[in-house]
Amino acid sequence: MSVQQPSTVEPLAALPAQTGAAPLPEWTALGPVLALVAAGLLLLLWDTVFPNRRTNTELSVIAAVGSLAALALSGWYLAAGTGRPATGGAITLFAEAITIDGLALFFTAIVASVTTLVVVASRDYLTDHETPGEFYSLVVLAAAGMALLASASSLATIFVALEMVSLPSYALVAYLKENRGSVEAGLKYFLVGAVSSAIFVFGISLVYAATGSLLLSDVAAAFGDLGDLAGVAGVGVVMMIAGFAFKTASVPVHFWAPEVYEGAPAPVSAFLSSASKAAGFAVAFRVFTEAFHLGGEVTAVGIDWALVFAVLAVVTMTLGNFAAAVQTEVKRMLAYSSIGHAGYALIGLAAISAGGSHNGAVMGASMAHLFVYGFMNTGAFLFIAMVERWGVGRTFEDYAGLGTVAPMASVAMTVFMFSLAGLPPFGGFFSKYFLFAGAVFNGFWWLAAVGALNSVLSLYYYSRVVKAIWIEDPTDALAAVDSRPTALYGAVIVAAVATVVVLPGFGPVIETAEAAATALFG
Amino acid sequence: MVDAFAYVPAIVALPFVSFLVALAFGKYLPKGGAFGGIAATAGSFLLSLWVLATVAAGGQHVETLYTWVSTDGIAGGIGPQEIELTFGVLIDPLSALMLVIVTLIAMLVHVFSLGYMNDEGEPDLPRYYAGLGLFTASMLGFVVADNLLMAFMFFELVGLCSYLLIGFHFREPGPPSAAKKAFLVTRFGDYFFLVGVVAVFATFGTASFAGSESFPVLAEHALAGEFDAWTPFGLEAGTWFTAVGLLVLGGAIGKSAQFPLHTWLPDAMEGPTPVSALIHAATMVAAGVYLVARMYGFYVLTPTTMAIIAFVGGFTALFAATMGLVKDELKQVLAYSTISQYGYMMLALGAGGYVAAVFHLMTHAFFKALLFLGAGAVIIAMHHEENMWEMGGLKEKLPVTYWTFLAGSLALAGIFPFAGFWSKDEILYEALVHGLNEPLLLGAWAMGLLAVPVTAFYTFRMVFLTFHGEPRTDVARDPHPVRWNVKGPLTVLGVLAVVAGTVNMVPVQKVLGIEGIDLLHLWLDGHYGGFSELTSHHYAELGPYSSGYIAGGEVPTVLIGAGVSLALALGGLGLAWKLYNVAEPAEHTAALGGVKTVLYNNYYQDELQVRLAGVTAGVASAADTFDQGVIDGVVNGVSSVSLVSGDRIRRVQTGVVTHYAALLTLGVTGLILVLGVLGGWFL
Amino acid sequence: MSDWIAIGALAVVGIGIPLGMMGVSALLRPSVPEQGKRTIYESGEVPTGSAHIRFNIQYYMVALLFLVFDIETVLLFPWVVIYRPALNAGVPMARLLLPMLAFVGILTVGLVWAWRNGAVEWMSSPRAMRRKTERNQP
Amino acid sequence: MVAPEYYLLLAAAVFCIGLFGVLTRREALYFLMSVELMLNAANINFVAFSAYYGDLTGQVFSLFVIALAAAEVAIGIGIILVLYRNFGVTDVTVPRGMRW
Repeated sequence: MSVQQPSTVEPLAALPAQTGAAPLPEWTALGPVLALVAAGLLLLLWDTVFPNRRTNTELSVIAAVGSLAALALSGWYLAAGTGRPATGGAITLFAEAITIDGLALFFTAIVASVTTLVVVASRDYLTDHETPGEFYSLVVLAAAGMALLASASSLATIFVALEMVSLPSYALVAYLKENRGSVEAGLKYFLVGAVSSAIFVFGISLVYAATGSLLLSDVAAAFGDLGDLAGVAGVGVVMMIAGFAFKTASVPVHFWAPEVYEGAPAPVSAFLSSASKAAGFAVAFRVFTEAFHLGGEVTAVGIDWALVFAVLAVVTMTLGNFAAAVQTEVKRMLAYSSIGHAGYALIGLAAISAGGSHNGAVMGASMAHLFVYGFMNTGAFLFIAMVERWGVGRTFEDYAGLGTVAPMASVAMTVFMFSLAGLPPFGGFFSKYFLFAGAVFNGFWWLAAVGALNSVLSLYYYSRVVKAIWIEDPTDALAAVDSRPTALYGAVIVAAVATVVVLPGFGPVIETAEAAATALFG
Repeated sequence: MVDAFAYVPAIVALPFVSFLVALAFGKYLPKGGAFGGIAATAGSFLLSLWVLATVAAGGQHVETLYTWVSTDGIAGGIGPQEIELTFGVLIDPLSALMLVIVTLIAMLVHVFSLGYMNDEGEPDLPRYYAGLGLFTASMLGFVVADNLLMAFMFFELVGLCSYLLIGFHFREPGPPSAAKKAFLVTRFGDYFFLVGVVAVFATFGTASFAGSESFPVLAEHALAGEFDAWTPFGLEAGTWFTAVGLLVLGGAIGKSAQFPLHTWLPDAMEGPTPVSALIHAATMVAAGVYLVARMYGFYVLTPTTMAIIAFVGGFTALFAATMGLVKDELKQVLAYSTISQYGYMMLALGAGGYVAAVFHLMTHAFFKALLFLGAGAVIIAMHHEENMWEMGGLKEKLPVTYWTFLAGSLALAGIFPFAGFWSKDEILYEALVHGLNEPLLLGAWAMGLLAVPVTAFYTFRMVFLTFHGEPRTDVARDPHPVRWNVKGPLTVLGVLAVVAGTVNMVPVQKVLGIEGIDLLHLWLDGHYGGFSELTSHHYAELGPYSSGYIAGGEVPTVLIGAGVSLALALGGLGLAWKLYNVAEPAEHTAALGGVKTVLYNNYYQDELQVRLAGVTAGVASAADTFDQGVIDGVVNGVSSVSLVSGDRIRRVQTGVVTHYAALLTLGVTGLILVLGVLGGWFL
Repeated sequence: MSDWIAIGALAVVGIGIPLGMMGVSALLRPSVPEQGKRTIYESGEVPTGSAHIRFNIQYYMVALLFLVFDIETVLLFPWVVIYRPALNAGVPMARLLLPMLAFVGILTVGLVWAWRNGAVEWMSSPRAMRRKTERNQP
Repeated sequence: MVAPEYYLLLAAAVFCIGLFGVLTRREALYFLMSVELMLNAANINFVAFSAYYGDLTGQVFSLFVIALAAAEVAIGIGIILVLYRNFGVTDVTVPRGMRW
């Protein structure tokens, strides 16, 4: 609840229009979030006015326009340097409950791009569905929650934003009400999510009990000297890790992920495994650097949290990759691979050493990896959405020979698989390369080595898909491939192009990410 | 004047365009896109010749074409200093020579493929020619790379293409698994390479091969104390450079099929024979050796790495040669000989014989391409029968193939004056003169020398079984004729296999004292054009070795070395002649063991032969067992352990949501307990 | 610790009284077990069927809409608390009202949407319809 | 004034009771109720330490938590409803079509 403080604010030099005549008012820094919220409400209004429309093209367009607006705004702000130290530092709103800086804008951009792909693809996935209006508004509002999560800098806003993401996600996963898989997934997601958000909020309450504030900056100040309450704060931090682990599908709260990604409608799986995961990492990055002294000289409550994350990262990536290697269904394989990638991204929190010179580089590389992952993983799940729509089947065998009937999409899928595995010509290679390199420079050889070994293993199961698509002989089931869903195709191709275009465009991405992450440690 | 170097990117781009064309329009083109590939590689070949001529006229070239990541100005950027990741080209004598070799072989393989693939009515030709184009383009990109990262990326592309081409006949059971094995085994090495690339960046902040800011030069300065290189854990610069060198060597060992990562290569024979020729002679396998030669200035700084390279090379040369003895299939014999010959090149590099290694790389490219294409011709003639025991007597039926194959075999066996003799002799000479002061190197030399008769033996066993004697099957009595597109490439390569040795007749020069006939030495020494830090005498100055001579001087050493290796080669040849150059070689061998009432001398000979055969067969089969059992066992074991443990891990996922809640609670509780104890929260 | 003695005493008394009453009555009363005493009290009617019946989903929808207003009230509460002091401190009225109006506005959008999509239309359940038609047929 | 440790203990006790319920109950509604207990354990902390520090944020936040808990239950019951329609039970351990 934030009544705005009568502002005694610094000059607004940090906003983009500084180059123009009049600077934008400060609240416009929230523009991307507001664009998503406005799109969500507009979707509801549209559905109110035309509740019985059978077509969902208009809804899809509204949602896409909203998310593209959010993407454009965040891109513009990023380009203009909003919230960077060079332009006056981070912009704080609502009594510091919200901070707009490079990190927030970067992750907002990831979320907005994934949302765009997902809503466009959903037009064909949900065609002839009865009530598509709620689907789109839930997706866009959840995206708004994710963008808010990336900018939240008070534990209160973090929890509210987290629930803003979770609650629509539960409904989205169980969206196919007649489909037992979808319902089962929704139930599991909801139950595990409810338990972990209860654990998370209890953790917040313990941190609050120890520090007396919910603002990250105050928490950081209080963590310097906790006295007897160090234990309380420590337990609280661990419980908060559980909450982040739930959002990012990391050990020990990853159990929901395989079932949910498998059972949910494929666009929702794409949305959750890319955008939701990225938002979870955004908030974890911010909380641990700003409040819990990760990478600082002070070790909060006597624990080197980086080491904790290192252990979690190793366990997460190993578990995800090993389990993915033995799956028979492509979607479930991708679900486990998503856990594996959460492990890679965790390196951004793990390979941090106190006062390390490359802390910003590692975390920035992790952010860049999440960026690339946003495209390649969303694309892969959308390909599966297309296959689901054709009704081809779910296992590797069912995918045999898809390359003969849908060559364009199969090329795109090949790009996604090789990029996910980290083969050189694609975006996934660079992000992984920078990530491992950063870890090495910060002295975490073993972490990079485990990551590299896992990548070797991952190549095995990703190449199974490629092999099935291109090399194996087509089966009769492919007769079902009768249509060319335009929007879905478009989204898959755009994602593939983005995965490849990241190759020459990787410079700006990694630079932005590293600058944003370095500012956190500054 | 038009600058040849401006067209260097076109050398790489032309095969790539042919790849795209074959991929997109191959279906509509005559011959499945073959002519496009031939035209593209011919164009590349001509351009390469022009580049070679320009270098010969005193040119050299290094240029950054594209910078895709620059950490300029970012606080806390990766690495000790600012890093730029770039694509560029480096043209010096080495890469110019390699360009010509690769494009020539690629062109000939394209032509040959007309006979091997098109005339035989193989399906999916566009895919085949697209693969060949991409393969060639990747290798050329690798050759001209001016930095290690770019080299790594094209190295990986080469691996990917080999996967696609080895698995070309994917509908049969063998090729896909062979392709997978090739890909996985080489990638295993590549991961070391990748870590090595990162380490090079970390240490020097650059990965360029050439220039005063290149990493070999910086390493040289670092060892001299003039440059402060970053090292982990405060290691000594020399120790750390050794580690980095070994990491990168991992990639080279994988690609060049050196022990213990050689297992993929024999399996890779499952690919179409022209592809085997391309892989073995000019592209994939050569990539490893070329990589070591390319960054030789770095390797010569670390004696340990050099010794390891030499020893691995010598061991591989002998080990693979013994295994070649017992193979029944034509291409299998050639596969093991390839491993063995690349072992020689590694031996040369490790022994400080930079020129010798490049020399052998060149001659081997010619004669091994010749042998593979010859084998391809035989296979066409034999209606895709590869077992040598089913052949015999093809000499009269396939004269062109026979004579060219014979030239290649003589070169492979190292018989004077064929190309292989000169290069192999120079390798052994370098290893010997440097090894006289280095016991380890001397051991490597001894293994290399022992491999000489073995090589000659299996080579001529192959020749005799295939071409001599009486035809053993109906097919061999009436082979399928081959056309110009097979004979043409064979003839070109046959001539090269005979004469290529003349570019570097060092022994002649040393013995007779004629100056200026060691063209390759002068070439690689920057005599015509090139970079001063990439010349052979610069490497020799940096290198850890000094020369020693036997029998009182250089000339006797040259003569003795050449004489011994020639004698050994002839010995091996002679043994093969005795055993297999008869009408019915199999029966002859079988009879030896059973006949008791023969003359004493004969008895003695036969006994020796049988015993020798028994011993070598034992060694060979033991090596084979090791190969199949241990190496493959480890690879298979690791993958099955992974899969089994993956299966265990997924069993945790019971599908019951309350179990998840319980596990989640356990996990968080465990974390709290462990961290609480560590952090002293509960005190 | 004196606070705790009082709390403890309260707890003892609070638990003791009902336990004591139950104990005393158990000691005093005669024990005559009888079937009629065990049945569910249904105002003298003989109970039929199970107590577990399915309710119409409409109840759930209404309850859910109630929840919207429930949340609204809870979240408006802090705003109400701060309204007067902020007004006295000279914050302009518009600035105080705007966040609240935006909040209520968003809720209204949701409510209108739910309304329009038929959440509050009291449709008869299929079962009730069937029963009705069965009853109407002779 | 009651010492703050006791609030922590009380909250921890309530939290553990809720957790126990989560781990042992198979009925979906009990599961939900147990989660509510866990959430309210956090609320106890917020309110208690809000008073302890004289800082209103905690109390306000506890209202937020209550509201969010209500919203969560609304979604949860909706999911349980479709669970019942598809599986005919409200036992959370029954749906196990996807595993491994």
